[in-house]
Amino acid sequence: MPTKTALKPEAAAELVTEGAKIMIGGFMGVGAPHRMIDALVERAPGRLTVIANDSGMPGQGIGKLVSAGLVERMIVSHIGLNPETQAKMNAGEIEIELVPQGTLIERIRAGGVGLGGVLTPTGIGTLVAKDKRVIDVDGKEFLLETPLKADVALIAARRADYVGNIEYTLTAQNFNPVMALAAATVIAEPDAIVPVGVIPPDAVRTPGVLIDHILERRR
Amino acid sequence: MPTKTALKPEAAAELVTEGAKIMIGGFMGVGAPHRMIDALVERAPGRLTVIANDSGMPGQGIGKLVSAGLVERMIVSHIGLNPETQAKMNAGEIEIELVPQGTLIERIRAGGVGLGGVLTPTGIGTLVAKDKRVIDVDGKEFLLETPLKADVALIAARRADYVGNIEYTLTAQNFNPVMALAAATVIAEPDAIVPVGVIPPDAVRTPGVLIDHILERRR
Amino acid sequence: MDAKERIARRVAQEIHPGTLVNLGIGLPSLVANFIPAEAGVFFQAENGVIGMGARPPEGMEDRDLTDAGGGFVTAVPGAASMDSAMSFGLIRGGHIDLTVLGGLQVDARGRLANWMVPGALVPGMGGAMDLVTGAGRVIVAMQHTARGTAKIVPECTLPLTSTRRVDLIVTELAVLAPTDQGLELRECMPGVTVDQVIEATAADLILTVQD
Amino acid sequence: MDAKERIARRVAQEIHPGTLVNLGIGLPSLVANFIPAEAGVFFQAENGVIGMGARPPEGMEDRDLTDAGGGFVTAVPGAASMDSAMSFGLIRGGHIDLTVLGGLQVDARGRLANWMVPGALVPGMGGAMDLVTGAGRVIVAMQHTARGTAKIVPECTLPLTSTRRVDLIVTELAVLAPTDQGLELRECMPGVTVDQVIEATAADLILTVQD
Repeated sequence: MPTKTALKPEAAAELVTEGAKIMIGGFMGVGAPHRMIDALVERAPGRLTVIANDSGMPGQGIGKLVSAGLVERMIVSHIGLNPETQAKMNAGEIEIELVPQGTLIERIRAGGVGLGGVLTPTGIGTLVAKDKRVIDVDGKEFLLETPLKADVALIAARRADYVGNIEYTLTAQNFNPVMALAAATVIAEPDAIVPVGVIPPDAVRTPGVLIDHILERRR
Repeated sequence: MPTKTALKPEAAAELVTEGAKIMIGGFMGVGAPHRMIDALVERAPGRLTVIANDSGMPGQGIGKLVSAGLVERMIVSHIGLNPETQAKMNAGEIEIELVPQGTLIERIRAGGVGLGGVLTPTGIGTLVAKDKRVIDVDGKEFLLETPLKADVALIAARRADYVGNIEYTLTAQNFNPVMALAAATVIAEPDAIVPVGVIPPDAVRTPGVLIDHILERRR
Repeated sequence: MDAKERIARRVAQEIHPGTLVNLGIGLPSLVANFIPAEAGVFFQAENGVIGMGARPPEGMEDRDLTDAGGGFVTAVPGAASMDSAMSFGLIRGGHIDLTVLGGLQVDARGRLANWMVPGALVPGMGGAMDLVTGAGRVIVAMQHTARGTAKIVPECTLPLTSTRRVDLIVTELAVLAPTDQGLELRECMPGVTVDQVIEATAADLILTVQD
Repeated sequence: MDAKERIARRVAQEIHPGTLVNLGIGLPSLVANFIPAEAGVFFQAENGVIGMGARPPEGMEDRDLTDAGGGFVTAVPGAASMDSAMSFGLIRGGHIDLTVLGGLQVDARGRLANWMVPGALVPGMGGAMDLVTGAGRVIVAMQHTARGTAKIVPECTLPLTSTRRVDLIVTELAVLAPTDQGLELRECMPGVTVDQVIEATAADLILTVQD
């Protein structure tokens, strides 16, 4: 398996083009690719669709992309901690698709593992069911939820090795391992980059085959 | 979280009753709960439905249950290495449902994580599609595959701690972590049992909440 | 004791030793303060940890270990971390014994609304819809009224979190249980009369207690 | 060189450096012997490992590390292990660049049958249906005929593994590629004539090579 390229944040940001659909790991900024987000704000590609757990907070995490006016659409489970997202939504500047968190991660997983969708009981009989197919299995109703994929996924990790094997830690895992499955280009932002063999096979949570680029070490 | 009970194999086998639906981890015997299987052969509850990757080999792994005549029905992806299973199938003594391996693990996962099913492209246009619903998503056809659950899951592991946190290794993982989600009673057969804290949080692949009993250490 | 502490203490009595519990952010998170360590209760946070412990000592916080509200936490011995797919797999799959959630409204059929006030506040549902759908038992912990307006109503006017009937409602005034027959008033909090509860509740109540 | 080695060597030429490859059990597994280590090819086994290496030294076998045929293997530096859900997630999700599988029949439309002979042999599909559905490229490596009977046929009479058109068929006689127009004869193996291939093939061939 070939060694990955270590990219500078500005070079990595070049891979996110105007109008791109991007996934960003993290849960309220925990386990989020903060250097990549800063580089994106700098490069400022507009009209982005962002798929993420939440929209961060003002001046923090994905909130920075919102503040910079780069986001046209978001598919998220929660925007409660970012009043700016709420304001932009009310002003019609950002389109928000709210998805239950467990459904969101399953939709991303479905996109990543080649499923055409999943049937979930979550959201039956609520606003979430609007315009969705309801499928009966053994007398119980489920919503048909369809896959999500992205052009680029930006994921944060504890460690990566040269071939891109990834290790996460504690609650910084969250959406990252699943998003690494679901995008055409996957860029990992690890805290540390270690030689091949340092991360043993059983500790690898995202195999290197899923990673396209690794952000260079912090200078 | 309470400490689990360490059961003797014969006590664990008591939990599998006549006619039970059981899941058994392992891939051609690798990562299979061999002591549990031996105890089941000894106790000999009949008319079992076995959900597993394969039917083992004669005299090895799940093959022992087949030889002992305890199996009425199997849901498996492969029986090629056990001519006895083939013979019993042809003689009408065992009913075999063959499921593509990737579909099998997703069906077990669906059962374990509360999904009503998944849509897979695997099997479209083949015998596997027989009697199944075909669902169109964005112009592409998928099979609706429904969840599998079991009364008891027998899983093998490298290590368990006292509260049931589980660590697997290499290709002995296979079906075990997913089966641990999908049964009313889950019995783990670890190579070693270690104090709480020895398996760090990031190394746990099956949290203890999923485990009901641990097989006592090998004597 | 303020209203929130009263609610949290009462909810704590519903939590059985050795169970796995998910506490929502805000008021429900206070419940952990009233569970003795020796009860062996494990707390799950849907952002990916089972065995969450109290806030760490000053200066020892790990930015990679927080609760679902983003606050620093610790991990107790026997803790396990996981990604969101596993975390919600456990939630939706029925592997969490109990969840305690806040509420905007609960109706006579025991249906919870807690994620959106159309035209005013749209925080989003986060993990609440999955939790209500999948947890073994659902307790709503909330103040009985909001600025004088009843939150326990005949029928939710706010968007539902789930059509599932919750198992118990605990407020600073009372403990109520939705049943097939309707909303039962199971307990009045100390010093609260049945009439006070009826007065503060817009839904009809079945009285199983008396003053 | 026997037929199997000839096939394996030819398939090996189709494998690009730095790719991730799944080799079926039996004949396809021989292909690994002809890929130089410096090509940086990683082998995946669907039972849960990426970076599978050759058989370990005698006495050093680990019963918990085998290939999909149950044979002892090693793990190369950079290997990763995983459960079956992740393994087949990678397979069905299009993350495996190439799979090489054996075949019972391939038809003029490039459809493979390799898991069942009704009334005679029912090994089951194992991972084959997912592999053919999801791998980036599918190569069938098989002997051209079975006991004198053509295996490359106008239409499969055996149950299909998938309706997907495979990308290449490599036998000891020829290399064939299913296309929109039909089955192209791309190469004859050294010493084999076009007429010999036509003779051994039940399906019509489009000739893109000449003797």
